[in-house]
Amino acid sequence: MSILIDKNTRLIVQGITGREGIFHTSRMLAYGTQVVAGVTPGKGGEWVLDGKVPVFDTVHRAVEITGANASVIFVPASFAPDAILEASDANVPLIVCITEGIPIQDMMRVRRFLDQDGVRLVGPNSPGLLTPGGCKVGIIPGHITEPGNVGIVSRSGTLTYEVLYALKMEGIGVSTCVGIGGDPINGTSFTDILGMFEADPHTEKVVIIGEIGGRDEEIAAEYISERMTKQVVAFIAGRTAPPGKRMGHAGAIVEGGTGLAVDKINSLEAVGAAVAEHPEKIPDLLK
Amino acid sequence: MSILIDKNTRLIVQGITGREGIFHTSRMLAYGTQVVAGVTPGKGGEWVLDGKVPVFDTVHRAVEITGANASVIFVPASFAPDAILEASDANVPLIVCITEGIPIQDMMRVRRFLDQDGVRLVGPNSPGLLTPGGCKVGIIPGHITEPGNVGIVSRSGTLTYEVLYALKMEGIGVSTCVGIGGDPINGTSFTDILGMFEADPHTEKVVIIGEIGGRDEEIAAEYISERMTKQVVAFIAGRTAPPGKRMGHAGAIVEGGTGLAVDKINSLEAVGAAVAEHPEKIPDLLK
Amino acid sequence: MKLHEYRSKQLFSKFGIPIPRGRVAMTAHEAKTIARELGCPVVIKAQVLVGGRGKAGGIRLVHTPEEAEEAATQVLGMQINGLPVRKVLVDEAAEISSEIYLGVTNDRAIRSPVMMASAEGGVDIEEVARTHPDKIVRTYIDPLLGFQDHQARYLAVAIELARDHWREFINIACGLYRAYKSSDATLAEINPLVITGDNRLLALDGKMVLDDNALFRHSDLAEMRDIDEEEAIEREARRFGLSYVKLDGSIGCMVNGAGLAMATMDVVKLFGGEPANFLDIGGGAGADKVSAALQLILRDPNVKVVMFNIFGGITRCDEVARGILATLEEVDTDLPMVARLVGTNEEEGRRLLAEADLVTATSLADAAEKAVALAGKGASK
Amino acid sequence: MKLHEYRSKQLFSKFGIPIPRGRVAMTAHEAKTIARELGCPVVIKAQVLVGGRGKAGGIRLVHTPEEAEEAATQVLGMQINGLPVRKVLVDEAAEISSEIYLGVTNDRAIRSPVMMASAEGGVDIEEVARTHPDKIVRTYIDPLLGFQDHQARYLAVAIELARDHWREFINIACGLYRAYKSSDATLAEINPLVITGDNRLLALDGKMVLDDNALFRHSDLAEMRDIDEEEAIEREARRFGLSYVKLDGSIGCMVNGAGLAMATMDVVKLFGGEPANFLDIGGGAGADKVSAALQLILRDPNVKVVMFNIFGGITRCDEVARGILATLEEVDTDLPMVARLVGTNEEEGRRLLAEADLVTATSLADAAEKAVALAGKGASK
Repeated sequence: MSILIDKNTRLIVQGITGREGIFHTSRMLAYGTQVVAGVTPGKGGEWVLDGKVPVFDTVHRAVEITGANASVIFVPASFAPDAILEASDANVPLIVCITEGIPIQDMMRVRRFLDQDGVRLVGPNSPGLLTPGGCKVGIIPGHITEPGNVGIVSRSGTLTYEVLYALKMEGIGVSTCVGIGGDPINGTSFTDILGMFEADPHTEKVVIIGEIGGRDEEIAAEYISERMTKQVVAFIAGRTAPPGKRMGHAGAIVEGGTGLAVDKINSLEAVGAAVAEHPEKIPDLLK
Repeated sequence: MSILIDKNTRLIVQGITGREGIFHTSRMLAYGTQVVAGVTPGKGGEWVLDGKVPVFDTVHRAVEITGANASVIFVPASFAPDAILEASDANVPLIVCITEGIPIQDMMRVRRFLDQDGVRLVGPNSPGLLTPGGCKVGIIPGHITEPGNVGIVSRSGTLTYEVLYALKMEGIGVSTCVGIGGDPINGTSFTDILGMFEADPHTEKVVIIGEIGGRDEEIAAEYISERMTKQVVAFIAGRTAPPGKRMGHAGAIVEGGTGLAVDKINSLEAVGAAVAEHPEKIPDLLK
Repeated sequence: MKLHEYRSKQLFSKFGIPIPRGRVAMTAHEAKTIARELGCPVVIKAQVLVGGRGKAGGIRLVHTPEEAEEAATQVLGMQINGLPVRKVLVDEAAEISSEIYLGVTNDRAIRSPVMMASAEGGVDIEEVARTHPDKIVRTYIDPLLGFQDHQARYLAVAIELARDHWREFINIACGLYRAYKSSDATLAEINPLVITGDNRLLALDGKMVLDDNALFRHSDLAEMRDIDEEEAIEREARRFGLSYVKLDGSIGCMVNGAGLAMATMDVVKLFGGEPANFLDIGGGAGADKVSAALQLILRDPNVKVVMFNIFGGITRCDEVARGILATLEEVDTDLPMVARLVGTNEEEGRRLLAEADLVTATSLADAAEKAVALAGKGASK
Repeated sequence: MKLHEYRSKQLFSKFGIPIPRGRVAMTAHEAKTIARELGCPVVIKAQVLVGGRGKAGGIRLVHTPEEAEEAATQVLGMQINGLPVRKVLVDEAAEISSEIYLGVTNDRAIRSPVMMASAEGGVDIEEVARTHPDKIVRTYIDPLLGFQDHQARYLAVAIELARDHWREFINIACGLYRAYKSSDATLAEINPLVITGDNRLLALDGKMVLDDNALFRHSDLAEMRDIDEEEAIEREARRFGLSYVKLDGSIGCMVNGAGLAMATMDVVKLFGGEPANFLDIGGGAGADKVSAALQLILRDPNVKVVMFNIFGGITRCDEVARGILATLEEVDTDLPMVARLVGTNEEEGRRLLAEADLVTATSLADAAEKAVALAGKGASK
């Protein structure tokens, strides 16, 4: 009924004692997620949330003691690359990074390293994942969606909630919602998730939520054309955005004319994926 | 009749216009190796050895024009890591590095990079490879061995020649001889080559030539015990070497009591590999 | 964050890249003094963070210190693409025999830095990229391994650079990569890299863009931010960690998340309105930040209505509500406001706002429709 | 190349690792002056590139400048494991509450650097490694990515370091890795890293070994080579790029290649002889180098016979022959010589040597047998 996370996910929270870490841990617990440990260097041995969750100094120790199989990261941007690498070093197979604002060169190095390492990173700058009724990893509000058969994958954060909420209003449920994050370099792409949804017997339709910049939506369109048998519906944010600030000649040369909403919409429509004109129209397209 | 190189090998020589490069290129050509190009930055467009071999400025260009599928490197140690990376970047599937004296941290980085890249590096500090009667890549003298069914793999340079010569004196021929190089960090290990010999229908017996230091021979012994069906004979140099200079506590802790000739000999004998007491006794053990 | 030409070139110089002798002047008199010191001819170059300086007349070749003063007087009085010129760079003039392009930037599709070179450098490089893409050669850089000498040689060969310049070119390319890496740049570009009349390579113009997210570890570079050139309102936004872009419409938008902010603008337009701004308050904004954001919106005289679209996740609706209420207590405004708050702590947020005189909306479409209606005819297409 | 304790610590200090205040003295008087400047108590530490200084009495704690002078006089007169003490380090004394071990070196099996730490640092660390290997914790470092903060935290947790020292420890571990990396070290070690009486971390002793192959890019470090401590003959060997180790036997060996040189020694011993040296002339040695090598062998008064075992590959037999002939013309010697030359250009080599009065051999065993016989009873076991 889901991809990546489910009732068996045993989660640790890196940065659990921070303001966001503790708040969202309580939300994840309330949703029913098995948060088995937190990690904050220097606070090992403490317990948080009325003794519900033990805190460890390192991910290694947390994994060793609790058998965790996923981690969610809430640490500040300057420490987040180290936190990702620490989780990878402790062989955590799924790492979800909520932190935004990580320097791009750091992420290029981290991503290159993880490519060799076989772990899956979702994010950074991701709202996390949600398998309604099963498991919530990250910050997606739990009550705005219900279990169902639509898979969601999005580069955006809050725009994703908007879509989940619109689906719920129309009685449409979700298998898993994955926020891959809006940063230029991230761990998981649209096509990675499309492949998982295609393989998941409980997902029948898929929604892609994209935005201007990069070529991920165009690459996803190619993938849809070549590999997807399930219905795909999309929304692309930024149709009316003014042209972004230029990155000098090199940026223009590398990106060429790519990144515009209209190109993404055309690519997706060309392969049969209906594109909604605003997010609250997605439910209509799924019917 | 061989592993890694044969009559179809199309070789480029990096550093062809240097003293060693040109000398050994002429030897390789004389042996019948298809040396299709040389590379020396700044000398592209020239021809060497009476117009037999064209010189290019980059490996990319040499591969593009000649369809080379192997490279041998004769450039000085300070430029050799770059030369290896250049060959890898040009997708040369077999890179043989003769150069000795490459800084160890450089080689750790290069090796780590190549691990992701799928190319095979033999060496550095390797005498190269020789498939008698078929192809010579590197500096192993061609006339000291004949075609046959014994595979040779060695960490040493000249000691290898000694063994080839001793075999020839006794009328024993060789399928392929591979010098993996004596440096602490190299591209190809004993076990890599043992696996190829085990799979090669024209190799019936294998000779390992090891020396003191490291644990490669012990690891090879494990491999022999688990995977090899063919007869393996060995020689280990350094039985009488005085204990080497110590590398501080850390070296002692990392290496432990390992690296002694006696341990290597015991490991090999324990898995049924006869160990010769001097190199010229190897032929007796193969009979 | 963009660096001025002179800052970029100073940084390049630290990494062994040859640049013309030169200095920056804030006044025409200074420019004259510098011209005298350097010896003429010199070039007077407007230092503004926009393109098109040359076409706007912001670059002048002069032959005497007096001419330098005169040219600097003119250039320092100019506005280029709306930006006033406050500094000129006075560089010794170089005789140019040919122009090369050399730049390094991030390729997000490949997830690596890429170094690019072309024998046809100069102001028309983007035109070259469009019409003769084969004349721009690229080499991708492994972000862990870094730029290698052989990659510089590959570029030198590919752009058919004369052999006697290879050594210089390799040093320049390696220096450019180190400048890019050590300053967490997203772009480091030399255009043109010229071959001079006396056959040397020289970085005549330079541009660097730094990763704003990495400035925390480059305090020396962060100090170079040219606040003169930022609109006061955008500077204020940055100070509060807000992402704000002023637009020409009448509907002030406050949204959390860039994607949702763009989608909100899209929907406003779809319903016939015009957004007054893009404003993303980011994730987890507290009441202070929300208050700062609202005050920014209210400062824009074109704004006829304010629309809040908050979908709480890491941001909590109650914090947003508190920020709005605090601002309304401080600031005297009659503007109508439409609020849509959903998600984390939405009940508490709505409860707090119930006291204030705000129009509430349930859906994004609903909010946009109401806002457009309230903006009335002011929000014409 | 090993660095002295004081050089290692100076280098560590550049990377932010706290070290005791201290200076090096070449004379006892200097030691007294330094002791007075630092304030007593101080520690007088022999600077020699061998272990076992402490047990040999080369480290003394003193309480007055006069005592410092006296102790320095004694230590500067010592020989430790055969090496004369020419310098002492005068360090402020630290009160030690516990001793940590911290070191980084290369693990050739893993092909990566490894950082190791133990709560049980001090002189017995190797004993700890043998008897309680679990008390030494390791973390492997990706050579492309480098050492990461989380790895330092892992070590701090694993050695049960008190939490208030973590920040210092992480800085020290990161600094140690940078010292190791930036100087192309094969070892960088702090032992002990002490927790002082006033609860600070302090690198009390340090050791670095540099990669000789990388010294070409570290001319500053290469200058630190302590030539006093090398035997003159080994220094000479290094100058010619020869690898020479003096031994106690009577059969001088010149071989090309380390493996073959070791095998040659093995065979000499197998036939009842004792090698006078290990000497590898390396690959591609020219006549000059061969000549230098032969002269080195001939300088050893114990040598009764010289044995050449050259198997040409990159080395050419004719060059070796030329080197031998050139030396024999210059140097007056009656010693018998056995030559075995096989491989690249062997015909030419043999032709050249035919004129000289050398015993020739066809196989290694043949050469060893002949050499042992010629060395006669002098080559007893």
